[in-house]
Amino acid sequence: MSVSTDAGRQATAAPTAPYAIELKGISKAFGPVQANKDISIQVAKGSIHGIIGENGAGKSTLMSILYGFYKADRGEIVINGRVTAIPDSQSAIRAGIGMVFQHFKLVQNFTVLENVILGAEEGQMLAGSLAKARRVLRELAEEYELEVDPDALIEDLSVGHQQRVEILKALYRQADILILDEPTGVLTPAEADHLFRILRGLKEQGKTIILITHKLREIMEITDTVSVMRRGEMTATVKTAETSPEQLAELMVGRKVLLHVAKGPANPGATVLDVENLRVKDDQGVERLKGISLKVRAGEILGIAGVAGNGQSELLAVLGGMQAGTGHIRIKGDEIDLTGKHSNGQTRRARGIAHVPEDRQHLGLIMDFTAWENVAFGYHHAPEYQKNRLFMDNDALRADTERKMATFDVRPPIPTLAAKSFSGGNQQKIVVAREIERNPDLLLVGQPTRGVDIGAIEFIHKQIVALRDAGKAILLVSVELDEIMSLSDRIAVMFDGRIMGERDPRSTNERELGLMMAGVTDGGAA
Amino acid sequence: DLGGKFDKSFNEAAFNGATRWAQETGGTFKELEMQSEAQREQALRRLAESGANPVVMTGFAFGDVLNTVAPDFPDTKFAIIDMVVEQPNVKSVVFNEHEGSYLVGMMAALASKTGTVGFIGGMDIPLIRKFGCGYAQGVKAVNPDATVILNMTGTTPAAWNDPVKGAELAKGQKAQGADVIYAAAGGTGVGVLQAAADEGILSIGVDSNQNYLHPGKVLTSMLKRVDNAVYEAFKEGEALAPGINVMGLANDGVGYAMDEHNAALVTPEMQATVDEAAAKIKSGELAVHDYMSDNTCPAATF
Amino acid sequence: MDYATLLQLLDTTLRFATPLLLACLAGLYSERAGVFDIGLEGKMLMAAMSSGAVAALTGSVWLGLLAAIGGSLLFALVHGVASITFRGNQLISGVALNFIASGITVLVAQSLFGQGGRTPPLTGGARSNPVILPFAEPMRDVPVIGPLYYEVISGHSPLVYLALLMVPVTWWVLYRTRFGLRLRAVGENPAAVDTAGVSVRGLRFAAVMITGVLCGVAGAYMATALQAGFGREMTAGRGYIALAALIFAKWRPWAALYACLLFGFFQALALRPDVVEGVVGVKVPVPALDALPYVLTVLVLAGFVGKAIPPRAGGEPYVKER
Amino acid sequence: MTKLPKWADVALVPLISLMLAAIVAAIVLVAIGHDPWNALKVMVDGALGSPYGWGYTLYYTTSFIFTGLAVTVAFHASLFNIGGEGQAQLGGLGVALVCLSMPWPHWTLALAAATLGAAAFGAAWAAIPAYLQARRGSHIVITTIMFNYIAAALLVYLLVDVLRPAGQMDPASARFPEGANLPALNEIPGFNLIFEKAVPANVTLFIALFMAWVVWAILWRTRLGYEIRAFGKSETAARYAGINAVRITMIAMLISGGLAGMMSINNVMGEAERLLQNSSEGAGFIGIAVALMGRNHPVGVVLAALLFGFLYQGGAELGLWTSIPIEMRIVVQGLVILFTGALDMMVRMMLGWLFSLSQSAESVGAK
Ligand SMILES: Nc1ncnc2c1ncn2[C@@H]1O[C@H](COP(=O)(O)OP(=O)(O)OP(=O)(O)O)[C@@H](O)[C@H]1O
Ligand SMILES: Nc1ncnc2c1ncn2[C@@H]1O[C@H](COP(=O)(O)OP(=O)(O)OP(=O)(O)O)[C@@H](O)[C@H]1O
Ligand SMILES: [Mg+2]
Ligand SMILES: [Mg+2]
Repeated sequence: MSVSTDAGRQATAAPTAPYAIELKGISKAFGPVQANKDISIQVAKGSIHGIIGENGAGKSTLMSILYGFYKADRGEIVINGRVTAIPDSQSAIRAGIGMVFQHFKLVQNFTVLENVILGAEEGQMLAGSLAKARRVLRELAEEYELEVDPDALIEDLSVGHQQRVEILKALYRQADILILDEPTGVLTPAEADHLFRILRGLKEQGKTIILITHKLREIMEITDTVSVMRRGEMTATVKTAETSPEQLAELMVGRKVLLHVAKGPANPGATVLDVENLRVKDDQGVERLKGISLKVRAGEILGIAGVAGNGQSELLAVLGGMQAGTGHIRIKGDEIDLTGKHSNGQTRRARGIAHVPEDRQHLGLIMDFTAWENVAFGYHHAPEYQKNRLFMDNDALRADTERKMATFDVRPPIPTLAAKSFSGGNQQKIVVAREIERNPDLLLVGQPTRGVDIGAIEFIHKQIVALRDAGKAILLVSVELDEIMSLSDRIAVMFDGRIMGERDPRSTNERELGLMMAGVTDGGAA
Repeated sequence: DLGGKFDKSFNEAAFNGATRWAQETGGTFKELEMQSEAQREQALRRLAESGANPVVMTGFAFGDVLNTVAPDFPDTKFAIIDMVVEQPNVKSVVFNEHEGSYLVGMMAALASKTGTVGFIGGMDIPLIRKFGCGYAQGVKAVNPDATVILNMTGTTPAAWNDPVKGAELAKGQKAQGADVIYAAAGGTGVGVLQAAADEGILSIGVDSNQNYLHPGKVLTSMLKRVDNAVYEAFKEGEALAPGINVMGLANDGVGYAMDEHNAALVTPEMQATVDEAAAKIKSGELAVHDYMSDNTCPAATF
Repeated sequence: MDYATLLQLLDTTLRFATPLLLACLAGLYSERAGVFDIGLEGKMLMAAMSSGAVAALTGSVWLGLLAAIGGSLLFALVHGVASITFRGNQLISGVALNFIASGITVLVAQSLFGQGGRTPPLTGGARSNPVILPFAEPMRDVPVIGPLYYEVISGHSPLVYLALLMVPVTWWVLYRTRFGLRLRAVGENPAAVDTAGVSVRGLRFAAVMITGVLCGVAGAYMATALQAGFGREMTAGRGYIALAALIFAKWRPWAALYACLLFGFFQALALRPDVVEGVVGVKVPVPALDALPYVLTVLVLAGFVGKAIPPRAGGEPYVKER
Repeated sequence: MTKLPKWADVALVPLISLMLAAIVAAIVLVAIGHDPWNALKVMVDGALGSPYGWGYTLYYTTSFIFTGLAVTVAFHASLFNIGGEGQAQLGGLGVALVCLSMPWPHWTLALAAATLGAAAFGAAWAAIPAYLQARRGSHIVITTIMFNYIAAALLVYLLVDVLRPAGQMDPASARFPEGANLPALNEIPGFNLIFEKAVPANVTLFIALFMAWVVWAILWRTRLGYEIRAFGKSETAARYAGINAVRITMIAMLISGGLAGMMSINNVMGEAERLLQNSSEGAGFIGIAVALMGRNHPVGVVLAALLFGFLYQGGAELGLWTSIPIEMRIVVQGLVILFTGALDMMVRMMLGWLFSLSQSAESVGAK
């Protein structure tokens, strides 16, 4: 089996059909972060090309460059054989490129029609454009099952329908290259299937489609070729027909030595966390958790696997007291409030729950605060940080911070440095140190090693296992399968706000989990 | 006062007095204009501080402040207009505005065709009611069943400098039939006179001679010789005699203005009638009621 | 209260509502485009001074109007540069410009005319004189509507009718033209406009400039029509009342008209406590009438009188992100 | 845009902004035909050239410290309190009611009570907008502006119809009893050696300085201050840490309003010794400039307040000794707010550009 960029070329090369898109040596850096490194791909006309990669791999950045939303530092773009400069979205549209962003770009209180014509109006007056759009939309609807009420307000539409509007926007601008960035991340399986029918229809009409996703199932289901990205680099491009989910997973995660955390067998004790029929609605009133029930016992790590956006974040938020919910949560047997003024981060911490949040930059740390101020974050009421009833004891705090920085090998070990001046990995170490050092009964951990280098990953994993061995309960949420596999004592897979099933890491494999994560239940779900 | 130096009226009169003195004697003077109530004390102290002597201030609002400042500068002489301040080094100058207002009131009644005349005061205080009351008495003296519409611009010093309000009040009074309007409102009066001119009715100026502002449209002006008072004060200089100084018709402290701008409006007969009354007042034969004496007015209700 | 008094009140109301309306519509453009502007007051003041000065110097009200627009545009430009180009704090920029205006107007007027920060009284062609609408005279004697037409509707400065005209115009521009669609979009979700290939900056600057023009007219009206000349602080907080009216009107043109008429009516009432007393029977302190618009606005903001939801992207400088 | 070193951000940015403001102001002066240099001399002489001048400069400084601190505290909770003016005037009402309530035996008692009254009334006036912001999401900037006007109207009513003693013409309260008069600097042993003549600066100055320390202590030494700053930096992170948004918003605004109100013990009790209309004279707004200029740090605020005290006394002197209108100081104030508050990004860009230039120059030199 060939794993090379050539594979991609042979797959689709034909004199009659030049590539719809060719990217040559694209590079893009955001300050210290190299989001794209010398990336080249070719996409044949009338094909569906998939791009997969971990969070932060650089997929969206690459596509944003293709759409003229960002400017590449280096590299050139070739559209239909012609070198095309794409300084802004306007020229991308002119080049026949349409994009459906990860986060929709719709005006909430506008009608579908208004959103569709925005920026593509004919003439100064609206009347004409609206009439035309209404007509065109009707045609498109018939052609590709893209039916939406043209006069509905966006805010009244379901996410799936909003996405259709985005697609319609592109088609209305006669796009023949369509980019979709994680389109199914927000869709229910049914909606996703509908989307794929639409995409196939478009493909038949000779449109070229680039599909960004995390979900292997989708890649296998509808792409012709697929490229894999890792840490800003394009690691491979293969024909879908010639590959397998396992191989793709491997390419995604990289052939790096599967971190083998030295960890003995767990000896679970009494139940610490007992969640029963937990439900959560978001601001839009959409149910994000649909009746979660799970138990975590002392001295064990329960790993929650799942594709981003299937309710893991909400689960952590509720357990951490950041979001209200309904149902029951018991800590060591006694009930805790899920709503009201007694349901917040402070009361949770008082109950011995520590929380390493998924997003260290926006939740776990105040980037403008110094390291020592951040070490008190959430624990600023802790008695050992108080000088007297009035004042905090900043000296004690700084001393404590130095100690923690030493034990967790934070570099540079300077308590007075602003959090934003530490590297991602070291920022994460600060958060982990703060939470683990509280020696909690239950530790909630979200994406503990996202965007963190290998050394730091290993260290953080060690700390988590150590805490387990100290007889504490740990709930680990991660989108990185190998992390789940290597750390967890039990694995629960979440999909669409539900627990799909539970597995023993020793008796399961990435493939089985991957299928469960994709919502493909196998009856055997616990 | 807050009306501002160029209110074409009260403060401008004072300013002119000072200028006249400066021109005649070649002396120099500093003038300070208040932007806000709270500044008065600083301004006063600063002038005294800078060795200015005498310090003349116009407007009752200085009264309270002067009471506290004067003792701190025993060697400095102060003169205050429109207010009585009993301090050894203060000369208080007050005017019999009711007498002057009485005369222009008569003039208004004589000129009015509708039998309705208006009065627009600045800030609603006894002093201004004193104007209005004298005016009303004058009107009634000529035409007992004439109606006098009385409006005040406001209750704060801002009322001295609100031409917009003045204009709207004038328009309102015209709508109610007034065809002569007397404005005793400092800078606000500018708006009144303007509106009256726009609406084609007559107006009466105050303090300074404002006839020239809209020639042929300002019936006359109630002269309040603030300029003389200031002039005198400066002239006396350091030797300023403390005490209360009342300026009325008798000593030409008040009066009404005749010039080429309103000659066409005032017939000799009208002038004769008014002058006759003036003479009576001087001789004490006719006493015009002073509102401030008992805060009541026989001819009008505020 | 008799009919004549009512007419007189309405007449005053219309005069007082005009500057509010112009400023309010001005703010509407800017804020609908997502640029908050509490600097309406300053722009009006600047415009009033410019028009007063130029009209006094040239004797032409129309040159005065141009000057007013110019002066106001200058401030609008600074606001645009600060809040659009340099993504500064729109509110602080507005506050700053209001202070600068309140000071600089006096400085300039004083240095030009030396009359304590006033411009000399305007007369004749230097003023925006009232126009008598057609049929006003003949209709005058028609009962009820005749006087209404003659006293209230007719006999105002052309700028009054311009202001009234601007309401349907604004509505039309906002809801019937391409520019309006994009304007509303950029105030709700600039990213949508950006990804549609339209310049967010361009749109916002255009909106801010329109705001400048309308504030200019408002100021010119103050100095050449409502009053005959400029006086220090002559706008007397009207810019803020207009802001209040804008919120009260929930950023909609027609509602803005009603809000401004209402607030203008309050101002007219404040002139006639006697009338108010006659109607309600008790003596209402004038300050209470003065405060009414502000109190109402707070109630609206608090959502007690229907919730006022500002344009979603309002106040935030636009930064590209996905 | 390169990242600036801390010292540049803290010290250089405000100084450059101030310079820009000064340059523009100078241009304005030249444009209206005055000599900026001479103007500056007049200001320096009048504000700093004599004990008398200092007496007024420090008097204004005192007021501005209070209002500057008020804005600062709100800013740290990312709340923009434009309502200082109204809160200060209400504070004045509090002072007046306390002072007039009884013939005070000694000024210390009166001062203590009046301070409480001022703070309470100021805080109360800030409480409503704060509540509306916290609970109903009403934009606090707009509501505080509205409350400034409502406060002004309320005071006119009270001064005209309620507090004005019979027979007095101007709208003001009665004079405060002797026992409520605060000692001015010229009446304080030690200081009276410098200030022989009566000056308005009074003991309140020391309260202001003390409050500056208190604010610093609250913000950087207490749990409350920690929560305020954390909330101001990131609301979402604050939620993660279990910080109650409503509580913080309320408390921060109450402190802010209280401080704004307390300025009234300086001007109402310490100087005018009666309540006048518009007693705060715009000091509430100057607080914005002072806070921006002082980088929202009490030390910076005190320095900036001194700067504006100088500006105000100097401006008054301009109005007195030159033909430059007193409004000049308002222009400068506006310019400072503009450059420090709205165009700060521009200043930073300029500086960042300069720094990158110098750096590249060095690296070139190194090779
Ligand atoms: N506007 C930006 N400013 C700074 N860094 C950025 C920006 N956008 C992306 N990055 C960084 O560039 C890298 C690639 O981000 P990108 O969003 O392209 O990854 P991705 O593959 O789309 O991730 P995901 O699967 O989560 O969407 C990440 O490290 C991200 O933090
Ligand atoms: N915003 C910032 N301000 C100042 N310095 C920064 C900033 N971001 C990163 N740095 C510094 O630049 C260096 C590289 O940052 P970066 O986050 O890319 O590190 P990294 O390679 O991702 O390391 P890690 O794997 O630990 O995250 C770090 O040492 C950090 O100290
Ligand atoms: Mg992405
Ligand atoms: Mg990193």
